[in-house]
Amino acid sequence: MLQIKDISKSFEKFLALSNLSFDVPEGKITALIGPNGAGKSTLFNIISGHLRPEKGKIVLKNKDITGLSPHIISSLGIGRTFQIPSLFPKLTVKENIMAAYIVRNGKTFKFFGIDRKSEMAADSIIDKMNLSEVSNTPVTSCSYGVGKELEIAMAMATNPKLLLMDEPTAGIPKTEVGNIIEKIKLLCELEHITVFFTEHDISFVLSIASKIVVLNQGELIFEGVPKEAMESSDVKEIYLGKDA
Amino acid sequence: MDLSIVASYLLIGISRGMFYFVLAAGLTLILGVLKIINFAHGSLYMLGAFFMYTFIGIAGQGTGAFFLSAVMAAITVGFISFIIEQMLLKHLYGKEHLMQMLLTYSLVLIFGDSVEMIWGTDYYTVAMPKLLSGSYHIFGTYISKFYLLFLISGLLTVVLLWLYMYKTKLGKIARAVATNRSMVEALGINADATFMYAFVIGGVLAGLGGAIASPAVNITSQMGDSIIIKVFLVVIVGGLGNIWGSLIAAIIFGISESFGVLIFPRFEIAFPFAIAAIVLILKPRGILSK
Amino acid sequence: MKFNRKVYILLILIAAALTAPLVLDSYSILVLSEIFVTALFALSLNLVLGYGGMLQFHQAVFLGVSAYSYSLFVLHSGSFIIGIVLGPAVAVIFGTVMGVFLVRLSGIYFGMLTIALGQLVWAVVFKWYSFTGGGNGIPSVPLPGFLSTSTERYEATLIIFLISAFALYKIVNSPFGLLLKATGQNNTRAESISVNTKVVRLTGIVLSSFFAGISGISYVIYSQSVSPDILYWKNSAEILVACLVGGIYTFAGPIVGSAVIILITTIASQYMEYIAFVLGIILLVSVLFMPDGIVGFIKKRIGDGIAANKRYQ
Amino acid sequence: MLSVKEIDVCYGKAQALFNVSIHVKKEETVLLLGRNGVGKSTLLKSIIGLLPPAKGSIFFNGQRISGKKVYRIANDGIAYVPQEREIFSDLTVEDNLAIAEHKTQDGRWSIDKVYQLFEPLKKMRKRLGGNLSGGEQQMLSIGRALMTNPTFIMLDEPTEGLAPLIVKMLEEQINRLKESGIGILLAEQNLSSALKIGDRVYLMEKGSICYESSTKDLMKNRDILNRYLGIG
Repeated sequence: MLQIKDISKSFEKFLALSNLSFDVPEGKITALIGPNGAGKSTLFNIISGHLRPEKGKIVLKNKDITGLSPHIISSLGIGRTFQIPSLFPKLTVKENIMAAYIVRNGKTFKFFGIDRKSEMAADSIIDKMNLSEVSNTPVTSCSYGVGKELEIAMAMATNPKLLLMDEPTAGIPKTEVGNIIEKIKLLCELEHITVFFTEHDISFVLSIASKIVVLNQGELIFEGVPKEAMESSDVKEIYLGKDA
Repeated sequence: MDLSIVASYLLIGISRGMFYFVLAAGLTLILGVLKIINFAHGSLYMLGAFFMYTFIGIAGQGTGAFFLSAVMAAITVGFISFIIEQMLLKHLYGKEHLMQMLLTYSLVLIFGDSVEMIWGTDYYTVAMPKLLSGSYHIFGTYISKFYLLFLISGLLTVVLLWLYMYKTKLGKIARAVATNRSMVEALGINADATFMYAFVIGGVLAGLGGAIASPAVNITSQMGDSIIIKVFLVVIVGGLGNIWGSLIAAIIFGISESFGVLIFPRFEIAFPFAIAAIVLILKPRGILSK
Repeated sequence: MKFNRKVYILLILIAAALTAPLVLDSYSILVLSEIFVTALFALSLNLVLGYGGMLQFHQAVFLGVSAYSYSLFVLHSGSFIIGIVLGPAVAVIFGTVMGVFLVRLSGIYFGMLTIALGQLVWAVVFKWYSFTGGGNGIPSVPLPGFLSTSTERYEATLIIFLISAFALYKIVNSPFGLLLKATGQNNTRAESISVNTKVVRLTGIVLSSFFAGISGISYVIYSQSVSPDILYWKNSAEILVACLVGGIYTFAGPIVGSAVIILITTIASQYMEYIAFVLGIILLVSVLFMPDGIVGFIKKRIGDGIAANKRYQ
Repeated sequence: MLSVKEIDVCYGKAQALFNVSIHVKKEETVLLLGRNGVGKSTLLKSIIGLLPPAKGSIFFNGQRISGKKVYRIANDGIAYVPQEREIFSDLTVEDNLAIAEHKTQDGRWSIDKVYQLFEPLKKMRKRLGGNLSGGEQQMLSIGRALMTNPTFIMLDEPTEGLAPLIVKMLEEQINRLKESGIGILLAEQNLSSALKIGDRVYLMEKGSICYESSTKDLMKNRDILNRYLGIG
């Protein structure tokens, strides 16, 4: 699905990513983990077109997408959710979702009237995601948890083939994590969306991912199935230190 | 073109640029440290000129009286800035930029009319002090001595500001606040106090600008309106909050205006705007940006 | 039912405005005209300011070039209709050319470039004596025959305002309007749902300049003269103030803001000459106590009231 | 010396800490352990006042400090070395130290003393903070915090991303600080270096404290080590 080929990126003198290569397999859930500063966000920003790599290629289904602008990459089928919900704060929950549909339906330059198709599509997603109670509430007045779910709903609305999720459970209480897991599984299994996500919560990663990629200081130190990751001494070392 | 004419226009341009710098330095200091776009800077400049007029009325026409009045005018405007900061701006730190900007714009309106209430609607002028009247014969042409005042005030501002920013603890703190306010506070330093100093210093410079310009302009309640926009653009062309960038931009503006008079006299006033537009299109973060 | 009541109130207001010349004296009619011209001008700005999230500080340029284009054209050729079309068309050309450069910037840099471009246009108009009349402007601009009485001119400004406001209302609530708001609130996010934000912002600027151009025609009908002052940055600043005092996050805000400012300054001017002072105090108070503007403030009050009532029930 | 009582902390609407309580006794070195993202940095920021708690309170030397302004808390004797170091990049090394200087009656720290502790800094006193390497920035950040003459210092992952040689040097210097009698709260995910100097340990997971013991007891408890810090 997505191939990361030999990507390098540095900020001034600091090398954020060096010669990074791996694949994200189609139709599965892949996790990207690593300590702070490992380069996870940098990699996401490169894939989504918000940053340019110095070296290397990003290939989506045999198409080189390196260096394309964010809105084009998005229209090629790469959706994205943000760690801290990044929404349209003054619009309602429904309007947030509708915005994504309007672009998809090619109604960007419809200056009069409304787009019924988008409205209906938004309503159906709101139903699926159990958000109907807050449908007409402006996002500023919604809880953080709703924001996180809306992130996923909006990503669904763009109809992505591949969804990049930046820490989908960060900042929400443990009790709500299960809810988010369910929704991500729903995305992958029912909507056939490939999911590639970063996460701190290892137990969550193990319960959901079928492939794990571990970064440390910009370098790939592990790539494989979760079970092997648990046993890898390299992985243990960055989390536990040499002596442990 | 005669080389001596070019040289003399260059000198005039630099002097004008130095005058713009006196105003721009205060504005960029406030922008850099407080992150506030202060529309009222032009009003403070105007107040400086009016106080100059009043103080000279008291102190008399001598050269000494002229400089004493200028210093007094600058201090008075500094005091008014102190009151503005303590009574109004203080409550808007951390709020939307648009709101802060709007508050300073409301002061433009209030000061404009307040000045008319106090001084009336007449045009005032301040006589040129003896020391500065007349001309020097340089490069085969005559240059008004008055430009020397601009040049010296500008240089003085450069030196004093440099001393403040780089040699005093307060100035160093101000530079630190400009880049990372919360870390400054985490070191036990009250950043609000730094804001107050920066705003007052900015005010003093605006007042000084008004005072030294007073012999060369008609003193009216609108005199700040056109200059504030030009000074804004100097600040932005120099790069937000970059004092040395402002110095370079101010000199570029001064020179472009003085040569504008020479080359294309009718549209001389358009030159700084055109330069600012070009710089913003090519290098939006200012001429010194990478 | 509530929606219907709103429409009725609106219809009554419109009917009252249309028949106002029958009961009001000519001075009041002139003041009302000024309100309609200013309100349309403010609405045009708010499309980019409130909805598009762009700090456009040079709105007066579009009003000005439109008013000048009309005036200069009818003075030289005499065709009113072409003049009326030409005004907004020239405004759109200015909007498009400036917009192409502007959409590459954001925030304060955007704002500063608008100031530079705006002042550049002003300086040219101000100094080009042979073409624009320079600082004097054009003291008397001919109008078509059907706009010869003050009542006719009043009705014209009113109708232009109503049609334009209706169109703007539709645009704000259209699919495009939604994307413009989205882009204004979170540009990065808009990109990540495939919005070409630069094109959306540019379209917003062009539409805004078009309606500002229409308000320029309206302005000439109201004042029958043009001067470089109408392009000066202070005129742009004042319309920005009108939007903010009324509230930029509501459609009615700029209309209410313009009306309040014009009414208060008009009334104040009968007792004192310090209008700017009064305006400054209004602005100061609204910044400190009504940061969401008059309409935003009232809406919030009503909203709180409803919430409070619900709690007691 | 420091006691944090049942605090909740939020970033806007996101809750980052849930009912957290810790305490640090005089002259004690306490470790705050856990993987990244569990809320260690948030807790330190909350103590210094950058993120005031939404619920609960924080006491320092018996005095309530939660709700006070950041600079007042710092003036009470708490120093903070943030994870990102947050060096003033436009200021020289020496100026970074100079502006932090806070003279107290028994003030022990001066610019020269900091140079003694971190010798490499002296050579680059005129260099801009922004032009330092990661390790040098870390030394400067600690040195700058010491210039406030604190009685208690909080360090957020001081060895993160540094070369082993520099890590070793920093460990030595932190040990020297500990010997000088200053209270230390050290947030770490690198266990091997932290366990050498800590007296007591708090373990964090998803915004809460999940384990508390002496350092020795933790070392014996492989189960806890693996569950909260390991990968399995």
